[in-house]
Amino acid sequence: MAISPEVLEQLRTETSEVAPLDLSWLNLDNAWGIRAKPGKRGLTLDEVEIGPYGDVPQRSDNATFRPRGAVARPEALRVKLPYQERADVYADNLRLLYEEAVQRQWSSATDVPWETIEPLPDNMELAMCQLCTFLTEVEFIAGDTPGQWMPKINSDYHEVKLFLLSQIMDEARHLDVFRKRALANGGGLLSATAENGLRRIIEAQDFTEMSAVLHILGEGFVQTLFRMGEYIAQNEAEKKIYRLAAQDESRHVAFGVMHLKHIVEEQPGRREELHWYYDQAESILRTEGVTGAQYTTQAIALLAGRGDIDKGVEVVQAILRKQVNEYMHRLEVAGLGDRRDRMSPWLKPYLDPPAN
Amino acid sequence: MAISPDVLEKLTTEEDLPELDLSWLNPQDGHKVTATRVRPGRRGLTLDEVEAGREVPEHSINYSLRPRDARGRDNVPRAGMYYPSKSDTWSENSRLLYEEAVQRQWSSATDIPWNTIEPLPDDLERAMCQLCTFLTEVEFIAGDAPGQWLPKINPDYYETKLFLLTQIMDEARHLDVFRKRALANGGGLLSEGQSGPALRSILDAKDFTEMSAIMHVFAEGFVQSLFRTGEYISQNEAEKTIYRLCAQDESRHLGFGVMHLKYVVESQPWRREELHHYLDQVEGPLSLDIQFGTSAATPFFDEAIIILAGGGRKNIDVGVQRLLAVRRRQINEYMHRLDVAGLPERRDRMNVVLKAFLDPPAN
Amino acid sequence: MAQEPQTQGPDIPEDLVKIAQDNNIPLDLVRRALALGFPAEAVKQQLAMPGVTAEAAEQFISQQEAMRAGGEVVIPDDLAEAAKKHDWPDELVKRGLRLGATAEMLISQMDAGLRPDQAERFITQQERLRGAAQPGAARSAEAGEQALDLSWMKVPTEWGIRVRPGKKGLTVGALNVGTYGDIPDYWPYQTEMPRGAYPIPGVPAMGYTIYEKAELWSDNAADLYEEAIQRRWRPATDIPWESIEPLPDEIERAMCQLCTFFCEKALLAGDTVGKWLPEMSYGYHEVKLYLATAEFDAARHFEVFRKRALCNGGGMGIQSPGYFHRAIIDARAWTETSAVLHILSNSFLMGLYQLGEYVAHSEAESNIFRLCIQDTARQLAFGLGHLKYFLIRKHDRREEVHTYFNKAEAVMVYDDENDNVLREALIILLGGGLIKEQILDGYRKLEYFKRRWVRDYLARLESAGLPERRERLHYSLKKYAEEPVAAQAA
Amino acid sequence: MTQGGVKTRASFPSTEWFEAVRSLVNSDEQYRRIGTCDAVVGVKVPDRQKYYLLTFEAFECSEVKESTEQEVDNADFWLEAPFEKWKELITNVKDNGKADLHHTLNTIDLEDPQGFARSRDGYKRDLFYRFNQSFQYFFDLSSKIETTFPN
Repeated sequence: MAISPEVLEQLRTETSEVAPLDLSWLNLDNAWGIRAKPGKRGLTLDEVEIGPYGDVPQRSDNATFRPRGAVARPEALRVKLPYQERADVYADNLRLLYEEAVQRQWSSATDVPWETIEPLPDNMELAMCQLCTFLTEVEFIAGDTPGQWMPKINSDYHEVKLFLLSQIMDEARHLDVFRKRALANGGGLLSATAENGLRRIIEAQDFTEMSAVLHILGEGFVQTLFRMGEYIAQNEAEKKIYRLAAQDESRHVAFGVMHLKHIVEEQPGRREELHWYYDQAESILRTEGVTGAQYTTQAIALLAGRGDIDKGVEVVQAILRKQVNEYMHRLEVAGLGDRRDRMSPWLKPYLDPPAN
Repeated sequence: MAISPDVLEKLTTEEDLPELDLSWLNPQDGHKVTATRVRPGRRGLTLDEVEAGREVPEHSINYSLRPRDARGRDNVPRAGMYYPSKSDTWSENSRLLYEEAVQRQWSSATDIPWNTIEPLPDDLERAMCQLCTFLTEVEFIAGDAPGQWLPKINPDYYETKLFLLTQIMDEARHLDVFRKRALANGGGLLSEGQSGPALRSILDAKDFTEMSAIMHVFAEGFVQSLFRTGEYISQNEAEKTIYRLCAQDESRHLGFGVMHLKYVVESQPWRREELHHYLDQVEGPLSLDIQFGTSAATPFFDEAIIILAGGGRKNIDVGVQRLLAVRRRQINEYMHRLDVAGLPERRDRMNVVLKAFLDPPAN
Repeated sequence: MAQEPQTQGPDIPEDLVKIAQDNNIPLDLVRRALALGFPAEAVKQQLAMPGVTAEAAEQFISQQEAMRAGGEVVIPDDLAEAAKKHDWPDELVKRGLRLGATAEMLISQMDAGLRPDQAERFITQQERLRGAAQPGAARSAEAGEQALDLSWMKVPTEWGIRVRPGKKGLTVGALNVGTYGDIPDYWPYQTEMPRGAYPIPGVPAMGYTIYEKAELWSDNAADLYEEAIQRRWRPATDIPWESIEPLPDEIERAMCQLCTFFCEKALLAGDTVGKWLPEMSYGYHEVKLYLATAEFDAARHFEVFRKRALCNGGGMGIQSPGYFHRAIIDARAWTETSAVLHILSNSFLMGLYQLGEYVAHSEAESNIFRLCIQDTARQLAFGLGHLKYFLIRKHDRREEVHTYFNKAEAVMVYDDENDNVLREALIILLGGGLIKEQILDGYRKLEYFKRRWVRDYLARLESAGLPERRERLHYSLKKYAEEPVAAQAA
Repeated sequence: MTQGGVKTRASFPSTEWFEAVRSLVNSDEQYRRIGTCDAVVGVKVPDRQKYYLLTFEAFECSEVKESTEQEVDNADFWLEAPFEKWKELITNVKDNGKADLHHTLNTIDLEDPQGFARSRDGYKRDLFYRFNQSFQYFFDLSSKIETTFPN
């Protein structure tokens, strides 16, 4: 409901003795009268971003904190040097993923049945603790990296910011749950990792590079690992931890894939550049192993073989195969199917022939 | 003389010779190496001469270090994020100022007649040392700030990068010359200054134009006026030379700032209010005036100037008058520069505390 | 030269006499103004203002004299009226007048919107400065001095140290005497305070991140700084540009390609060091000073190679693949940055500059490359000095240093493999043309020079205390680490 | 022949020859303008068993002296070439007024697989690069000397 001009005029004149009011902002008529209605999932972003608010501009030189749809103030200070093209940071499933993230939060304190953890044989406990140490480190980087990129995301593309903020929360929970598991059963933190692969993620100088390496390659591999973790878990608590973490990780992977697709479609000239990011990241996996370190690989083998290391190594190979194939599949979805031929010789042997 | 054929032949054989591509010798744009050569002019071979007739693009989507006019490759990883518009960082005089800076470098070790410094009365020596301590700090910030911005300046507007690189060099020399002066005559560094908050506002800038307006136009403008005053109140030839040379360097920085502001005002007129807002901030809430009710710089600074300008602690009155004259000059010159940059309305919008020093406009 | 009879009071400077005469102001008035303590500058400015009359000046000075003598301040009618309109209390107006403000000035400030509370702050400050807080109090010089704080005069820093210029003038290194020579291993101040000054409370942190000497120090920094300044050069005028003659197309293009490569390297060095400068605390200003000269080097290198590329009909070539750039941009610690940029990257740049000098076609080119060799050698010296300092103090981080080199060498090799354009340009320059024999000759020379680059790189690392790098060198570079004789034997 | 007390005729290699260049350098304003130069530079003519040490300090060449090979090995770096090569270098400088493009110190250094400038210390060897213009100028000034070469 707009305020009547008479009322405004009255306010302006009558109150002038107290302090002159401007009130011109009450007459902003850019999108007055738009009413968002909650849908089946409540009042979600998809329901709210309608009318002019839903138009995500292709380009925007908004260097302020002005939210999309707000009226610009000429004197507003520039606060950053943000990306100016939507394609640079956007994906089409952002709103959905963000709402999903908000709905599916969980608590490592109360949602994990910690009481189901029983004492394990020493080598099994040590192996689980090594895996948890590694995963805690992984989550450190996964949490820090999106934070770095926040100031570079244009305020007009707030969906990206929201999604990244939800990811930071997710990663905080992950690092805390793995630390809890490491300390919950008489074990503790074990050996640190070489971290070259992790550093590759935080070194990215471009948002798409970061997303390609973190979301698709890094988190993709971790997501597979979580699913295998569920399989090799020794008790209900561990099963639940890996299940919940894998679910969170899937959202991050989904953003990465859809963002890459967005880039491949909207900025086709960048294909070669994207391949280089993968060339480099894959070559680091060669030296460090998919699980980040030999120690961790051995730990997984121990866990997967229930103490039988030979059997465990087979499972590790199966995990690798799964990781590489799922990785390739995701790249295909994003439109980078030619990666199959260019993949690092170290990963390629794990690749199944393409489905016809 | 030549490398001995034996040595070379030991290294490789003809079979090792790689397949050469050589496509780059014939750029697809059909550009031929022409006989049009650029010859040095009166000032040598300057950037203006080699860039004559070449276009500087208004916008540039460049995420790599590709220099302007070089052919791009499609597989280059992005190296950083740069300002995309010429207006964001450009100044019409940057080539000129850069060349000038290269020509007019000096050495604080050998270009200052240090031997002319004679022992001074304690109060004067201490005042000079306090002023030098303050100036050293000021130059610290002025050297750090441009560095922050370099990775954000688009290589397509390399002139601005070059200019900022000379400024970093200039500021290094300034901080070192003031440190040298402080230690050269039995004094030394005295108290840390109180200008921290004001200096930090320069580092806090989030936009290049904001930084330039605050640092080049506002702060360095004030410092330049101060250097000229320093020359006036110097006790010997060494100090006179120091202040003269520093003021000369500072004038270049100012010149860049004023012309950058002008370029923004002319090419992005919608940013006028934003620009005023930056100046509002430094003149107002961020300046110590408002925060503490003290002067535009700091009491220590003021007192040092008072003593130097008065010729000792017995002549406080004269010193105060001269300090006020300095301040007045600073404010009037600041306003004059904004006039040149195309922001004459600043006269009416200037923070009242500064405005008190403003002379009426010349007609 | 005053024509009026001398009355009591200070002498009037000649130029002031002239201004007074030009404006028909009696010299006696000027003398009275000077006697009141107004500096000649201020009087000059006042007299030069438009519309100044002898009557107004007389009125103003009489009032000031009356005030100094303890007399009451009278507010002129127009000022009183304006004060009423703008709610300025009389007492405040009087304080303003007592400070020497004219009625016109006060009225114009009132009209400009100076609020009484703002004016009061300003006036209080001025009063404090003048030591005139007590209205009408007769002031002695001591009273004026008491009005100042002067605590800065009493801080307990070194006093009595005189640094004298030596053979190289007054150098930064020479300043490190007495306590100024104590360069602590950890710098505790987050502010702009210069080393050796006395800290005061309340100064905000400036956001530096490097406070440990081992993370940035090099013993040669102060000397390199002065050396860089003494050995500075000017591309516009120090290069005999007119010696550059038209070259065959392929030579010109190859040279331009090399220039394009150097331009990128210069941009990279400038950006990278620029990014790190604000991270380094000021306890170690010698390092920052030196790096400022390296920044200036970067500017000159970009400039001189762009000029060379554009001055002879060629122009810019093709950009480089940029992979190796990233190894430098991505570095996340200064020691890593310096090791990769100053030692690895610059060793190879040095090799290219030497090669450029070797193939120079003119005095101009020969000079350009020689001057760049000097600048780059300083950067190498800094990098080696820092690495040495770091390794001695951080035994546990030796492996980490190797990790940085492992990565950077690998990316450099990858970049090199992908940059066929630069390789071909070098082959053409070394061979002198496109004929098959020339290409073969160029190729062989390039292989020859690569050995030298690798040899020098390893010799440098050895001098910095990393001799085992020879064994750990990237496998693609290792083949160049063998001496030609050994290669022949193999 | 003398000029300002400087012998302008000297044989190479000899202390007199280096002393003559040193005098020329120290009275040359252009040399000062190149900048400070601090290094102890050795000269080796192995096939004549001749060794020299040149000391550069600030804006001057402060000392030249004949020396032993052992001492020269401890210089910051040394320039080493057989007599014939030295002769070629100095003759070229004399003929052109300064080294031509193919006889600059750097070029000679590059062409010798062992290098013209050598050192036991990779850091100190870089002084050859750091002060390259000064050393080049030093040898270029020898064009003002009548150099004789003993057989």
